[in-house]
Amino acid sequence: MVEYSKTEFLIACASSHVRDGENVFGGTGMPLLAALLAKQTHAPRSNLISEAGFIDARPREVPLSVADTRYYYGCSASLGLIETLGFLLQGGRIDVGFLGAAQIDEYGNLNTSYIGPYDKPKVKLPGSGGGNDIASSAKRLIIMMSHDKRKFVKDLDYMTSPGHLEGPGSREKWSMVGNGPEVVITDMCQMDFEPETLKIRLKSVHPGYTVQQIVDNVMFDLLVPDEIPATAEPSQEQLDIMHKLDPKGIYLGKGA
Amino acid sequence: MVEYSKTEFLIACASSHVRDGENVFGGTGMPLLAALLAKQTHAPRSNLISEAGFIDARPREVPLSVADTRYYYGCSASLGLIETLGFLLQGGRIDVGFLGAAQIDEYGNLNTSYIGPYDKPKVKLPGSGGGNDIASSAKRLIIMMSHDKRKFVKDLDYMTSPGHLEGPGSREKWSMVGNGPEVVITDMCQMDFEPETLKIRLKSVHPGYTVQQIVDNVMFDLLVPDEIPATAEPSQEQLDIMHKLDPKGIYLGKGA
Amino acid sequence: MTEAEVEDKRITLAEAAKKVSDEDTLFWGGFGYQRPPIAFSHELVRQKKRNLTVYTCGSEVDLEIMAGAGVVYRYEIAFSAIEALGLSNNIRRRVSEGALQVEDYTNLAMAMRFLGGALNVPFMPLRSMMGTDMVRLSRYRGDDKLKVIDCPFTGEKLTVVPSLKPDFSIVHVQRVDKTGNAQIDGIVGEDIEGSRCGKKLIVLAEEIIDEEEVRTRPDQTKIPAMYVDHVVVLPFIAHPMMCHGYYDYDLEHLMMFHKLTQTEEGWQEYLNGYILGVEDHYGYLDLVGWPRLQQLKAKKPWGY
Amino acid sequence: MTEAEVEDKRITLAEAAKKVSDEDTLFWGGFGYQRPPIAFSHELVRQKKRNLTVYTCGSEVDLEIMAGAGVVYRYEIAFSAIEALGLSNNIRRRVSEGALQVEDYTNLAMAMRFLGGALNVPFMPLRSMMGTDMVRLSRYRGDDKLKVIDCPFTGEKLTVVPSLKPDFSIVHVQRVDKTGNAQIDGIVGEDIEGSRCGKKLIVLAEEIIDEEEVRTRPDQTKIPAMYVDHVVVLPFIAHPMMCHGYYDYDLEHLMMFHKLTQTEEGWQEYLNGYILGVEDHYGYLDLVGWPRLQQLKAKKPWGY
Repeated sequence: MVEYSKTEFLIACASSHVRDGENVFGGTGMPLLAALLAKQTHAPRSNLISEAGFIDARPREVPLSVADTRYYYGCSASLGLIETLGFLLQGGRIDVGFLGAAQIDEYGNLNTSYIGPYDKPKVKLPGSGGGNDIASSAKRLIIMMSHDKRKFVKDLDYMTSPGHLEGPGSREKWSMVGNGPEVVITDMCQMDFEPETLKIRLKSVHPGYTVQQIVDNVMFDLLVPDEIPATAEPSQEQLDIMHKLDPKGIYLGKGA
Repeated sequence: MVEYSKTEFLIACASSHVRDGENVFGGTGMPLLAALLAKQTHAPRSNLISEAGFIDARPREVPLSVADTRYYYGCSASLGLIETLGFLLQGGRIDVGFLGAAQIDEYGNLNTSYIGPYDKPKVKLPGSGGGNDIASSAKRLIIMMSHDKRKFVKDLDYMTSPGHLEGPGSREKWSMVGNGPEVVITDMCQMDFEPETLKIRLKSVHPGYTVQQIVDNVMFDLLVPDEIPATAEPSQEQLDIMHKLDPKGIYLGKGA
Repeated sequence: MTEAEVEDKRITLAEAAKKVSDEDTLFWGGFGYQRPPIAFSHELVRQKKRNLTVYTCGSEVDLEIMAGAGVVYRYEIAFSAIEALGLSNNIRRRVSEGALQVEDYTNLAMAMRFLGGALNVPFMPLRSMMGTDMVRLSRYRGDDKLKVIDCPFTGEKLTVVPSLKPDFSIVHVQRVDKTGNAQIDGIVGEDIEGSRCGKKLIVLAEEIIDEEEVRTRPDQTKIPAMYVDHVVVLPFIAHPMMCHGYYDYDLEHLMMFHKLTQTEEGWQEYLNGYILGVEDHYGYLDLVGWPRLQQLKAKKPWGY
Repeated sequence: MTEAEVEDKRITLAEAAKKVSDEDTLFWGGFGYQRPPIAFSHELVRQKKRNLTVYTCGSEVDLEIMAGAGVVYRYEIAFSAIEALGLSNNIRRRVSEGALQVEDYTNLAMAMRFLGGALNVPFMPLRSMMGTDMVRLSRYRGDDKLKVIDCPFTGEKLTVVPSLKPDFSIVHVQRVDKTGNAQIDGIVGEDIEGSRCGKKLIVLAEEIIDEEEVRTRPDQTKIPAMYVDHVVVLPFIAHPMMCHGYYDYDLEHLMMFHKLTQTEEGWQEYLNGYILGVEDHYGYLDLVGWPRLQQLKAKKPWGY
């Protein structure tokens, strides 16, 4: 049996959602490793884009910043924000975007801005960055979260990025370019969105976790289907590639 | 006495309106030669810009097109239309623009689009190109026209580019960036605009012409001040520089 | 690691022109004498396309050719003439005959319409055209030509123009790799926005370069491959106009062209001789003559 | 022919920072780890500027420094954090204390606001932010934060954001000539639009190049001299962040910075040691140490 850390598992799981030939906004951290892993395994023709301006990037080491020069050499074009977020993303040419968040609600709406009331915030989080732009306009959105009751909330403290908003018809009302969140990957499970209501639904459970644990760590009513498969585990090949991409363990950590 | 052709005279006259340090939209033809002449005489720090994207151009031969590569080598930047017409011109950074026209009215409004009725035009002229943009947003506008009764009209067949529109206050109404036409140079005279009414006024008469000839070749009531100086003649130095710039006589013609 | 199979987007000029259907709308690249896709206009004529609508600031000889041959019936443009030589005779005649309609904009307005299309927003604001007949009169777009609005923040008057998302963008560049990464030297005119605004993009290039060369100097890429649907590689695509760093304009041919177009008979002579009378672009170049083309080649460091 | 005397726009970092007055608004260049004008933020701190408003998408260490030292009281930004390391501790603290107000936009919204300012139009349309609290809540701009409008042509909903024309644009580039023609390598981020939107532009560059070199390769010029008011030339302007082709980020220093800022005491230690405790930028570089700086120098062909 293959041995893996939680982080490695999540990266392999996220990677499986990238399809060959897709244009992917990779960002940094786990999503970037997931996108790079996909390109080196099942999606060799996927096109990794950094919102800072790098197109079809092939970094030999993991970049720390979306603007990191590690994205440059071997990429096919090096441009700017109007190009990536305007012409490409808003232009409807980005297939997949990855986002994380401090809070998510049952429609997949995300908070990356403030914890506590807006008027007197307890914590100022990073804000949207390109997150709201990606959530509005990428065709598919993959959300990565740590599975924590305080993060899966009934009401967001602040809605930074649109998921499915108030449900069916709400993205259409604002003529949004993208189709909203497709999957939420946590350290316990994968969730998707029930097509009729666009509410979060359990999709697969990671090895070692139970449905009850998952439900207990969500503050809204999670849709739970009758049959729930186990999430696929990473292969040794996937683990090896990840560690070649992040030899210093910047994102993967030192352990294995 | 210096011998000169009508074209040479007009170029030298136009050149005198470019001031040192100014950002000038040169275009092609006579305005371009005027701008280049100014740079090589009294306005060495003027900055010649082509709307196609060349900044601070120093062509060694006269370009035939605003996009002619003759503008390239030795210029300081080579960009595009959003830069020149958007960031620079609309941004209020262009001091002087030159325009010609098929028709002009008493407020300096210009027609470069159609002769005859719009619905069934007799002649399709070149259109605005960047002309309307320049007339709207260059700080000062220098107009060069051949002096012909059919061109100095009471009513334009089509108003392509704004002069002073209907007079005082009309450019302000549209929040125009530029201040409109400053001078009209013809083969007979120079005209400026009377500050109160913003109507065309005779400013100086070229050697060899009379006020009567000028008035007879204008279809509106031309304001004629009591004192009208003669337009200054070109110097030999100016003529020599012109012919160095256009050795094949593309714009200057073959004669002298 | 799985090695990606690289897609080769190269097709022939004839195949590329075949992609365009009657009634289609096209962004037309190049500016003035620089990098107009003349060879593509020839092929559209040879394939007898009809009722195309072309959007551009102001190409020159190519617009004359497409108007003269009846390939286009609508132009949304800012400028038509052959700079330094004179009026665009074919367009003038076709407009008078009622065979061609021109919806008039300014250069900045057209560039903003391409920018808006590239950004996928339906309009863009600008400060030109107000107060003139360019606002008051429309050929066929009516209320959808432009509007003058009050700024929602400042109350100032502004022109808003509708963005363009044509069926095809046709752009001529210096170099491209087979996947479509394109490099442009010299001025870019309106080609950055124009290449992004079309639903499909056909890139015509003078020269093919290897993808590895592109990836060694990514900041030279002006159009990334992900925008590009088809690539056509041919020499002297812009003749008798110029291609920066590759060849100068052919003034003699240009003057001959302009003189012939002064009459319908003259134009038909040019059309039948140089466009319909040849098999393809190489037939045209043969007719112009390789010694003459050789003379036009650009000299370093001038680029013309 | 009269030979033009070429204007030398070079001034010192201290002189450049002196141009900025309390209460001024600034466009702040660079993006993420790339080309942030850190040295300029240091000098603003040393000169004890107050109540500045800074507009940017998301610089990182420099925003932390200016927030921490009380130089800025308003940010209009999209992002604050040190990527890969964690939250921006100083900004978080200053916001909680009420000493700093952040008006939140997205990266595209900020880029469009700079584009609108550069184009001298008062607003720009985009498709982000609708449906979220970014539309509903404003820190201090109120109704002038943004609006959601109906497109005058299609009726679609669009966000419009007010354009920005700050008092100064502060941009860090690789190379500049003394007249201000600036070359940028690698990604440009939002610096093209940002450098055009300010009333005055200060360019900070790693290296001076001769004007003749600029004029030999004009298509490498990203910011023409005519936009530039002042030029400052210094090495390692972005340290501990990176400058493409010149030097890599200093991860050790960055982690030390991020760790210290976790407490006010730690931040004050950094502030007093590395910024207020040195005379100028060379004093800072001396403290970091030249052997260490030498190690950070970029290696060909990687650029870092």
